[in-house]
Parts: sequence; structure tokens; C-alpha cells
Amino acid sequence: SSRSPSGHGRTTLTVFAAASLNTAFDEVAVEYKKAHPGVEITFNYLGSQDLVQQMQGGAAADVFASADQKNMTIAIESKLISGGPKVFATNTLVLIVPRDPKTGQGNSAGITGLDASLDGKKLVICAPAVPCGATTATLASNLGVTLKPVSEEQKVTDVRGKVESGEADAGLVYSTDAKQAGDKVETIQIPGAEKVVNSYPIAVTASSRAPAEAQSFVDFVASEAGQAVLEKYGFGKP
Amino acid sequence: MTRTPLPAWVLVAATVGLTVVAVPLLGLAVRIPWADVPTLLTSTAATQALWLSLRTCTLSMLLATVLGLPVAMLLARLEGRRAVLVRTLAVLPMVLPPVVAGLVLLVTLGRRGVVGQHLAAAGIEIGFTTAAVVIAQTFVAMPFFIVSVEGALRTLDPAYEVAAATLGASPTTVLRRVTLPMVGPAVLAGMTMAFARSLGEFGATLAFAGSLQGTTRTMPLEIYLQRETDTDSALALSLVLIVLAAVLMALPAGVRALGSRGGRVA
Amino acid sequence: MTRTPLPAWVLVAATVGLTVVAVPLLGLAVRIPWADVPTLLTSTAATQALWLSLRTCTLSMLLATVLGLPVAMLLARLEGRRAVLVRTLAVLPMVLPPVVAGLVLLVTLGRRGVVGQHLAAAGIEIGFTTAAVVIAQTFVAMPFFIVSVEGALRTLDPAYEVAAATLGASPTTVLRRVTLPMVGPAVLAGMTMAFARSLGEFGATLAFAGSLQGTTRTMPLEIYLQRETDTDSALALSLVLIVLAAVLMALPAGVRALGSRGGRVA
Amino acid sequence: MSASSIAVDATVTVRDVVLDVEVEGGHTVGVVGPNGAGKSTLLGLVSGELRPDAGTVRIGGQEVAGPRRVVPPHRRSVGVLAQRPLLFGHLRVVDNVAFGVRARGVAKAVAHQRAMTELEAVGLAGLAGRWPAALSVGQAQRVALARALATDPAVLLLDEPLAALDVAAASSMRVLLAERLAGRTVLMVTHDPLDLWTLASSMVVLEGGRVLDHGSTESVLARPASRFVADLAGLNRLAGVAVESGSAVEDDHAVHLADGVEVTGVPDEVAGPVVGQEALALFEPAAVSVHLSAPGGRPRNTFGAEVTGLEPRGALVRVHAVLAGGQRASADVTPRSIGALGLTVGTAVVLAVKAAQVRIVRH
Amino acid sequence: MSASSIAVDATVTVRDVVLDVEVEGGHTVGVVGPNGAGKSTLLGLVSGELRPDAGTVRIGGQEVAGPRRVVPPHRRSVGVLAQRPLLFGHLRVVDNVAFGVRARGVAKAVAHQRAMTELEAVGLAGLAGRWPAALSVGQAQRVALARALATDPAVLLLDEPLAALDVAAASSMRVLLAERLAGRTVLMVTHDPLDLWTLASSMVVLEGGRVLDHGSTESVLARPASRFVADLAGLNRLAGVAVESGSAVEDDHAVHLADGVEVTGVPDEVAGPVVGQEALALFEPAAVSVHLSAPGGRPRNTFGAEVTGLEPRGALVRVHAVLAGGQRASADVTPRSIGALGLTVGTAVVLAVKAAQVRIVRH
Ligand SMILES: Nc1ncnc2c1ncn2[C@@H]1O[C@H](COP(=O)(O)OP(=O)(O)OP(=O)(O)O)[C@@H](O)[C@H]1O
Ligand SMILES: Nc1ncnc2c1ncn2[C@@H]1O[C@H](COP(=O)(O)OP(=O)(O)OP(=O)(O)O)[C@@H](O)[C@H]1O
Ligand SMILES: [Mg+2]
Ligand SMILES: [Mg+2]
Repeated sequence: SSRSPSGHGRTTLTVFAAASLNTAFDEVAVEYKKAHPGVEITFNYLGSQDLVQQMQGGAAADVFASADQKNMTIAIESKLISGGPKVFATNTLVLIVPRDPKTGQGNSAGITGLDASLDGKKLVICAPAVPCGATTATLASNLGVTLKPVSEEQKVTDVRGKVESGEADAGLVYSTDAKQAGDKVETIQIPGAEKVVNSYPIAVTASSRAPAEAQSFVDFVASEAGQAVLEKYGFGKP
Repeated sequence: MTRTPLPAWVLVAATVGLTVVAVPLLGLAVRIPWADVPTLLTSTAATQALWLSLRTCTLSMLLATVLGLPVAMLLARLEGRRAVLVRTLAVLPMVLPPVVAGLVLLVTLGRRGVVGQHLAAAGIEIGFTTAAVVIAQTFVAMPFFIVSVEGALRTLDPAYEVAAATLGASPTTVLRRVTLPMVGPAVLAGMTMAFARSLGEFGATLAFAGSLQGTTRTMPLEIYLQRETDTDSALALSLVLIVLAAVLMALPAGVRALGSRGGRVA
Repeated sequence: MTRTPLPAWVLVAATVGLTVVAVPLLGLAVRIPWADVPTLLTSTAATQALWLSLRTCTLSMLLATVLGLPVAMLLARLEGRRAVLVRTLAVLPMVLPPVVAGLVLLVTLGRRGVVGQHLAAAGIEIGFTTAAVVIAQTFVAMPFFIVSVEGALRTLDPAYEVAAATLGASPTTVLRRVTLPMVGPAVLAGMTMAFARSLGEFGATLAFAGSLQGTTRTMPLEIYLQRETDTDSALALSLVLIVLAAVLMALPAGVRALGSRGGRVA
Repeated sequence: MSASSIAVDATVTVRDVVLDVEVEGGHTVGVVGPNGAGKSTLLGLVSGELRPDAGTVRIGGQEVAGPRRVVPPHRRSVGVLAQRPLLFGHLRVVDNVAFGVRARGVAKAVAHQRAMTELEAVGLAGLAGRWPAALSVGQAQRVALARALATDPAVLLLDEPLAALDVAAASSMRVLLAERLAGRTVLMVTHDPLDLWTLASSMVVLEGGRVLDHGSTESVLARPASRFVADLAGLNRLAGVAVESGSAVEDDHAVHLADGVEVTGVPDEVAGPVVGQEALALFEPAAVSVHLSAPGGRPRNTFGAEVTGLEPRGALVRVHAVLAGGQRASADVTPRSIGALGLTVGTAVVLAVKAAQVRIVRH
Repeated sequence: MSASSIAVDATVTVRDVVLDVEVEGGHTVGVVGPNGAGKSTLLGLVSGELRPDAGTVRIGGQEVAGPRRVVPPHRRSVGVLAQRPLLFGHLRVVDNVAFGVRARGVAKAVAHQRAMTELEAVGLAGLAGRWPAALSVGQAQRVALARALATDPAVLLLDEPLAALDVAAASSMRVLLAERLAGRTVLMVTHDPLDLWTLASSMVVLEGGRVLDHGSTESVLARPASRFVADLAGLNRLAGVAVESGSAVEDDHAVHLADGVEVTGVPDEVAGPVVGQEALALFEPAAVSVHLSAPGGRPRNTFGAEVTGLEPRGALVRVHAVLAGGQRASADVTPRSIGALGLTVGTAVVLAVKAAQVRIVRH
């Protein structure tokens, strides 16, 4: 990708963003470009951890938007970030249960929340090692419940996939995932989940060759216009 | 019979080809935290994953062989459009990204799937079981077996099969006592590939079977998870797969040596 | 020559084998939101990913052939421990989970990698370019080519090569005009497998090359991303791969038909 | 073992082969013809290796290939010895021979026993434990013969069974075959007239994918239907039109060759010539003498000719020559006379043969 | 084309073959021997297909295989016609024949032209466009011959070049070979003495992986070193110890057989017997008459024997018999006398041969 930081012609920003941000950021970029016609944006959407690893491997990014604090911290420790990160969105956990695709009826297993209604049912959650799993573990211990999942998925998308397909009776996912799943699932809010917030930090990278434009993008994401788009896709306010 | 010697440039080129593979492995060796290796490899999670991988890969290899062999035989007899059709069907799982393969299995054999709903009605649920792992691995590995064996069957001189038939051997006997032994090396190669492909299988398993220690979390899934914590430990775990591969490669060679016939035949 | 007929049970078994593959695809067909397919497939993201996949897979297939052929030839001549060693090396990328393969490439060829740092010093940066995609795909696909061709070379009757040599053909000529044409079907099969494996490649590409639209986001990565939004659309996108696979399978058959020699030889 | 008849009336289009051949049950029929005549094709039709494009193949009266049905090879009870040994490389010699016996469900030990007996018969019991790849070509062919005989087939097809064998082996295999072919229905392809004399009661001559002649070995070889058969029988064969002989000898008949030369000889007892119709003059090379100019004395036939080749044959030399009209004839003479006459390729000579040694037959 | 000599002095352990063979440049040497004698092995050593475990192979004085160095086949300029045709299935007939010419860097069109000439020579120009799979076995062998001849090699190795050919084709190939082998150094394996007479100036006899005899074709066949060679030469061969003849005829010598029977004959001019040493009695089957009891009249040799087989051969029948001492002999008689004497296998007979028709040679 070509960059001309000194202003002639177009500048291309490479944004490394967590895969879960993909539709939202695509739209944010469209809005941003309206205000900054000279700037092109390409996205590298992958798991936050893949992104950090690639930056460690020398990948040239201008902006890094992580789906969790942990990977942003690793990025900072690896001296990949310039300045301080800014949290631009949050996400909380919800319980989803499948809806019957024919009848549209949901919750045939009669699940009411993280309680005894899950006994003998197939619950899927994220593995503790991954960000959504860490959040899940915190929530469970906050609530004092012991979860007995049939699978500890390695991506939240896989939790969603298992519930959407009806393979699992219930799954713990982010509210954005629940929103993406649309009417394939029914969402059950968990009291106390709002206290276990997963934050999305964003920052300009140390290696950016267009730090000014990068910063303007970061600012735009945090701006009202940016936040409006993110809200549309189910993200919470920072 | 002495074989004609290989031209020198082939040796040079082969060295280049092997280097392409060897150098990244060297990179791996440099990165691995060798001191932590013993601890890592003896953790419950790792050993459970290893045994699960061994068990499921062996089963998948056998299933791929049993299911793939007849398909390869049929395929080798077909010509023209029918061959294209069957071959396309047979190798499709190879071109699907593993995750898609897993999703496809989920929407078919899952609790609400085309087939799965009937199974579920009969009380059989595959999802989240070790069986699901085996199915996912078999699905993605079988095409490699089929393609390998079909090629060998197509180059087999049919005169030997005819000769066996004129000696009174039924088609089944011909198959068992002539065709299969004659394509033996290709069958072994196919089984090797099926096992190897199963051993590295990640996406389909994840999407279809889930990931639970001891039940569905195979070695690749364990490695992936380990990577969330520490990339270098993940690389160390993949050492196990490399050692397994080496043992695997030594096996067919051993089998071949055992059954060695001192060459080819007029 | 009429081939001996296949026993009836083989046909039955082949049907079972094919059903195992066909039914999941049926499941796929049922789930795909057919109405959205035209929009999905004509989106810029999808078409860019498709072209990228086609270009990189073709290159990977050719690279796997050029690099793999000499390795296969060398391997087919080796016996005993040396064969095990070389074969293990050659097939290792097959057993590594793709993500590990990608990581291994990253720590080797990345800007800070064992080899990559020297390349970077020379101004060559591979990571996150289309070249990285090709390398990742070649790395994982080459073993399938090698195994397939090695098997064929081993079953080749060396008397033909010797006959060519006594006619004055140098080893290179023997290779070019006798050996390669005689194992032609296996080379084609190997290339098919390499292409197919590249087409479905996901993990290694993701880890080594990233996912930049138009540069490194191949079809499998695009499907992966699409899945973040909607599983069914992701399945619809994988239709493209299925159609590609069908075309691919028709190709070698066509090539074969073109070069058909009406059978085998005394 | 009941002897089944064979009846082939079939076409293989791509090979331009159209054959009509019948073999009585229990008989051995020799199949001869030039390379590419369709001999192996005939055997392939009977064994089931080939499917006719039109027509039928019957074995023992039962249709085994035809428009309606095709019986696969393994249900035809036809033993085959192909032109290539086709030994199974993954089975040791003895297991190759036992293969057909085992395929009939015979116990391993019994089949093994039987295989050893057959290997002894072909003189290779000592190689029982070898892999086929470690055999010489002639050894492989003998193993293949043992394998074909081990199944005791009622119908046996042999494609040049003795082609790669040494003289001694060929001779003892002939003795073995004479014994083992008795009572079976056999089609045996050969290029050696000795095989015909020793093993076959009758023969079929194929040329260009068609049946040219068939009948008892004696009659077919005595009245060669083509140059090829004459070569096989080792006879000179001049073709022309039968005329009344101008000779004094009562019984003699003459054949007019195209270039006006007349050959006088004795009419064949079975198929004498018809005046005005095509006829053949047949005589052995040994009966021909070579001169530089026409010798005196009658009743002798003389032909002007040019030497085209000299072929040493043990104590004698065969002189090949072409007559003025383009027909060929040869003469067996001593090396001494070659020297005396100064014969080389291109020498103009006169060939002479006594009328009494020439047989004239209808063509 | 300079004629290179060949010298093989080499061992192939796994085949139990130890050979010492020399061929003068420009000569054609026939190689004969029973199946498995090591004939193809000898050719393989010269072509480079096989590497000797010990010893050396020289071509034109240059060591091409030995402890120090091995010259690969394509650098030996040795043309090979193997026992199998080994045509390349992916090349059409004409391209198969052109292969060796092309490999020498000759332009495609020229090589093609040359290939067509060679195909015409073997009579198969009409099949130039065929795939090898669509050839009969004999056709394939002729194409292989054309392919071997097309490269004009100084050294040519022919392994049964005419084995699968029909009589007519074999005879015209012999003429072709006689012409094309002239001036080259050739090793030709054959089972047909006719090939030896026509094409070879000298011969090598192999048995059991060793050289048994070698020399001019005439001398080797005239004094057969083994039963196998006698069979090849078509001679009866009785072995014993030379004694002074008791006969009245001055020149006669006698051979004592193991069982006390004496055979009287004429001592060989070149290698007459030495009294008290081993000697052979040689005579043609045609010279032997068969009786039910000893006939009168001298000088005749008579042997009591038992008939072991009857082999029809055209106008005559060959009677195989075993003498009291276990040695074998055969006689050619008319079918008429078979009937008159009532000969069948097992009949006790007396074989008679005139002393003048028996040659006694040193063993
Ligand atoms: N597979 C084939 N496809 C097309 N034509 C073929 C095929 N095999 C043989 N032919 C042709 O069919 C004819 C008959 O062949 P066949 O093998 O029957 O001859 P043959 O009499 O056995 O000759 P030979 O004495 O050389 O073995 C030949 O002209 C040959 O070229
Ligand atoms: N690849 C091999 N490995 C071991 N022994 C072999 C091999 N090939 C041949 N032999 C043995 O070596 C000996 C010589 O074989 P060779 O092929 O030279 O015989 P040959 O004289 O050509 O016989 P034929 O007339 O049957 O062709 C035989 O006893 C044979 O069994
Ligand atoms: Mg034939
Ligand atoms: Mg041989």
C-alpha cells in the first residue's frame, strides 16, 4: 500500500481491527471518508491476537483496534503503540437460545438465565483463555454460579454458530453477536452482566507513517458520528 | 535393475525444494522455549489432546480408507462427464475452507440438520462428542485418500486383473488378491495423507465438534488455545505433531520394507 | 481391453462413500439464502477475493509443482532411513495445523524472522503482501503434490527409463520425455490437490499474510469474515469455491481426454 | 472335465477383425497367421478379455458374448496363457501358480501342493520361492504355463506358449502339453510348424483379421492358401493358371505363370487343378537345383531367376531368388556349389526342379 | 561408425552369474543357452542396465563398468533391443522410432524422416501414426527393432529379436539384420540356430551363469559341449570313454558308454578322440533307423532302447528313446514305419546307425 504522509495525493491508512468490528468499521470508514476525501482506508480484520502477532512480526499498521484490553496491553508492551489507547466501545455478555427456524418459536428448552434451568442442557461458552471466555469466567464468579458447558469454544463466533444452528441449547455471547444473529436466536439478558464490561480500545501504532491521519481516524471513531454507527451494530458506549 | 541416474540439476532443485520446507522448521526450532518443553508436553491438557488426536486420527484414517476405497475404484472406471461429476463430489471437501466444511456438517448432522434431526429423534446426538471429531476429520481427509488411490488404479495395467479373472477369480477375489496388493503403495500413501490431514485438522473440528478438553479438543485445538496465552508455548506443542509425523513416515516405509518384493515384474 | 467388472458390493460401498460427502452438501444447499446469492457474489469484496484466490492458487500450484517435482523424484530413489528423513521433512507442513504453519512462516520470513530480517535489510518484505499468501499456500499444498507424485514414480517400471537411456537419452531427456509423461496422470492429480488445498487454505494465510482486502484476503478469509456477520451468507460465498472445484475437476479430465492414448502398453 | 466346443462369429471394429471360427470339443486347433492377423484378438474374444462389437461367442453351446449378454471371464472356465507372462509381482512363484486353484476355494495347503506339482512339470520347482521379478523371461513364461494348467480348464487358450523357451525346454514343454491338452478344447497360437505337427489336430489360418483357411494340419499345410502358409510349410509356391501339360508324362499337369513360363508337375491327389482355372505349383527348396545356364534333360522345369539372398542353414545354404515374373522361389544347395557357381546377390541363375517333385493344386 | 570390441569379465552375485566374454569389433556373436542361463544378464552388463558386483566391462577398450567407475547407459553408445518391446506408451509409433535420433539432437523433421525409413524397413510404415497400445505383440517387437536400429549404434545388443515374429516377418527381418549388422559389434541372444547360421560369425554358449563354450558357429555346433548345444544343433549325442575300435574299418574309433555298449564311428577331423579319455558320439536323428530286434549287417551300431515319445514333424515322425544306460537318442522315421512297427511310448526297440554316420569327438 502506498502512503504519502506529506500530503500530496492520497494517503492510505491501514487499520488492524478485530474481526467482530468488520461491518461496523466498514460503515465508519465510509462516513470518515466523507470528511477526509484524501484518505483511503484498508482493513485487516482478524482476531485481536492474530493482529498483535502480525504487528510483532513486522506488519505495517497505522491504527490498531482491539476487541479486548489484554491484546492492547500486549501491543503496548511490545512497543507497537504510540501514545495512549482510547476505549471507543464496550460489549457485555448475554445469553442466547436458538429459535426454531420454521415456527419462529424460541427457547424450547425453557431457559431462564444462568440458573438451574441450564441443568442437563447443552451450554456453550468461550474458553477461558480467549477474551470472551475471560469475561464469562468473571461473570460466573461474580454471580457465584458454576457453568457446565459441553464446549468451550475458541471464538465467540463459534458459540454463536452452535446456538444459531440449534446444536446448543444456550450460549454466552456478546450483545453485538446476539444482534448479528438476528431472529435466529432469542436473547436473554443476564442481571449483573453490565458490570463485567469488555472494552474495545483503539490506538495509533508506533510505526504509522501517517500518524496525523491515523489520529484523525481514531478521533472520528470516538466522535459522535462514529459512536452512532457503532451503536447501530450493538456496541455499548465506552 | 539400476535406475537411470537423476540429472544433477534435479538434486539441486530438490535441495531447494526441501530447503523451502526445512528453513521455516528451523525458524520454529529457534523460537521454541526448549526449557519449558517438558512441562508443556506433560500437562494434562496436552496429553489428553495428544491421545484424543491419536485415537480420532486413526479412526478417521480407517474410515477414510473404508469409505474412500470403493469410491476410488468406481472413479477409476468412470470416463467423461460421469467421472467429472463423481470426482467433483469426491474432492469437494478438499476445497472447502475447513470452517465451511465444519459448518456444512453442522447444518447437516447437527440436531436440526437435514439428517441430524432424524438421528436426534432416534436419540443419537453427534454434536460435542468425540464422534463428531472423527466425522469432521474423515470428511476433510477422505478426498486426499481418494485422489491418491484413483491415480494409482488408473495407471494399473488391466491385463493383470484380466489374467486373474481367466484363472477363475471372481471380481471380489481379483480386487482382494490382485488389484489392492498392486496399488498397495498408493493405498498406504493415501492412508498417510488422510492421517496427516486429520492430524492437522482444526477448522472443521472447531465449527462442528466444539472444543472440550478430553472429548473434542484435539492437539491442533489445544495448540490454538495455548497460543492465546503464549505463542512460543504453542509452537512448542506443535513439536509433538512433528514427531508424530516423523513416526508416521517411518511406518509405511517399514511396511514397505517388510513386504518388499525386490522389484517389478514382466 | 474390457476391465474386469467391479463387484456389486463395491458399487454399493461407493454409493455409501459418496453419500457421506453428498449429504452435507445437500445440507448446504438447503441452508443457503439463494435470494441473496447474486448480491453476495457480485460484491466488490467477494469478486476481489475470488480473483485473488484464483491468482494465488494458480501460482501456488505452479510453485508446488516446480519445487515439489524434484523432491518427489529424489524421494522415489531413496531407500531406508534417508527416505524416511526426506519424506518426513517433505510432508511436515501437512501435519502442522495451518495456523502453526503460518506462525512458523511468520517467525522465519517475517520482518523480524530468522531469514526475514536479512531480506528486510535487503529491502524485501514479504509479510502482508500477495507473495506471502502464495508462500503460505505453497508451503501447505506442496506435500500433497510430493506424496502423490512419489507414489507414481515408485510404481513406474524402470525398464522404460533404461530403454530410453540405451537409445542415447541423457538423464534430463529421459526425465522430460519418458518419466514425466509416464507419471503424467499423477502429476496432474498432484497439481489438482495442490490447487484444491490452496483454494481452501485459511489458517496459514491468516497467520502469515493477514487479511487485507484485495491483497491478502482470499476467498476463505472473506468467507470467515462474512461469518462474523451472518453464517448463511458465508455458506453462500463458499458456493463459489464449490463451482471452482467442479471446473477444476473437469479440467484434468479434459487434459486427459486430449492426451488420451487409447490405453496401456506392452 | 467335459470338452466344450467353441464357436466365434464376431467383429472387433477398431481392429478390423471379423472372425468365424469353430472348434470341436476336445480338439486342439492351431492358430497361425502373420503378426497382426488377429490371433490374439480371437483368443481375447473367447476368454472375455475383449467384447465383440457385433456377433456372438459361444462356449459349449452357451452364448458367452452377444448382443444380449456377456459372461465375464471368470465365469467362462477358460484357461488363458497370454503372450506376456503377466505374473503377479506381489506373489511368489508358487503362489502365482496356486492362484487359480485358490480362487476355486481349494484349501491353501492343497493348492500349494498342486502348484508344486505343476512347477515340477515345467521343471522349475526349484524357483518356487522366488519373486517373479527375479525370473528370466523364459522362466516366467514357464511359470505362467504352469499357472494356466493348474486350474485344469476345459477350454484352454495358449498364445505362443513356447515362444521364449530354449530348444530343450520347448521340446519338453511340447511333451508336457501333448499330455495335458488331451481331452481339452484348445486354441493354440503359434509361429512354429512343429507345434502344429506335435500338438494340433487341425488349424486355422488368419490373415488381415479374416479366416483365410482352416482344416486338418496336413491338408492346410499341404495346399497353402497363401504365401504365408507356404512359408510356414517351407514350400515354394508359384501361382498361375492350369493348362494341359505339354509333357510326355501322362499324369502331369502344367501351370502357366503370368510371364509365360510353364511349370509342369503332378496333380495333387485331393485337389488337382482344373484346366483354365487358377492353380499353384508347390515344391520344396531341397528339390530345386541352381545352375548358371539351363541344364539339359527332361522332365525338368527351369526358370530364369535372380539371386536375392543367401541364407546359411547348417550344412546347406538357402538361395532366395526372384523369377522373371516377380514370383519368389528358393533352393537349398551346398556351400560348395555356392562357391563353384560364384553365387552372390544379383547373380542371374536358372532354377531347375523335376516335374515329379512338383505338386499342382487348385487355388 | 568404428567397430568397438566388447570385453566382459564380471560377476552378478544375486543371479549367480560369472561371465568372461570377449567380442571382436565388427563381429556378430550369437549368445545361446537354456532359459535362465544368463544371456539377458550378459546384455544388461554391456548396456549398463546392470552393474557388476565384481569385475569389469569394457567397450572399445574403455572401461565402462568396474570398481572405479561406471559409465551410465546413455554414454555407452550401445543400442539395445530388449526381450520386451518397451515402447513408450505416450508416444506414437513413429515418435518411438524417432526417439533415439531426437535424443542425439537431430531436428524433428529429419528424425521423423529417418524413423519412417526404419519403419518401412520393418514393413510397418502403415502403422506410424498408431499408439503402441494398439499394436499386436509381433508388430510391437518390430517397432522396437526399428527404434534400436534407427540410432545406428556401433554396438548393438539384440535379445531374441525375432522371437514373436511370424515366419515371413522373421525371414525378412533376418535379411534386414544381415545387412544392418554388418560392420557393427553385435551380441545377439537367440534360441533359433537359423539366426546363428544367418547372422552370427561366432557364438557363446552360456549355461548356469557361466560360459560353457565359444568359438565359430560351425565348430561350436559341430562339437556340442553339452546336451543343450546338441539339441540346438539337432544332433544325438552319446557320451563315454574313447577306446580303440574293434571294427575292421581302419579309421574307425569307438566310444564306450557307461553301460558297456560301444559306439563305433569316424573320428572328427579337428578334434578326434584320445583313447582312454572322454569322448562323444554324434549323429543325426535322420541317420538312425528303428527296429524291433537287432538288424543284421555291419558296420552298424545298435542300442537297445525304450520309446519315450513320438513327435510328428511334417513328413516324418521323431522317435524319442532312452538307452539302457539312461542316455537319450532320437530317430526320424516315416509315419508308415511307426505303424508297421507298432511303436508307442514304452515299446522296446533297437536303434541302429551306420558307423560312417557317427562322428567321434573329444569331450
Ligand atoms: N488395442 C488395440 N486397439 C486397436 N487395434 C489393435 C489393438 N490391439 C491390436 N490391434 C490391431 O488389431 C490387429 C490384430 O491384432 P492381434 O493382436 O490380434 O494380432 P496377432 O495376430 O495376435 O499378432 P501377433 O502375432 O503380432 O501377436 C492388428 O492389426 C493390431 O494392430
Ligand atoms: N532381478 C533378478 N534378481 C535375481 N535373479 C534374477 C533376476 N533376473 C534374473 N535372475 C536370475 O538370473 C539368472 C539369469 O537370468 P537371465 O535373465 O540372464 O537369463 P536368460 O539367459 O536371459 O534366460 P531367458 O532365455 O529365459 O531369457 C536366472 O537364473 C534368473 O532366474
Ligand atoms: Mg498376438
Ligand atoms: Mg533373457
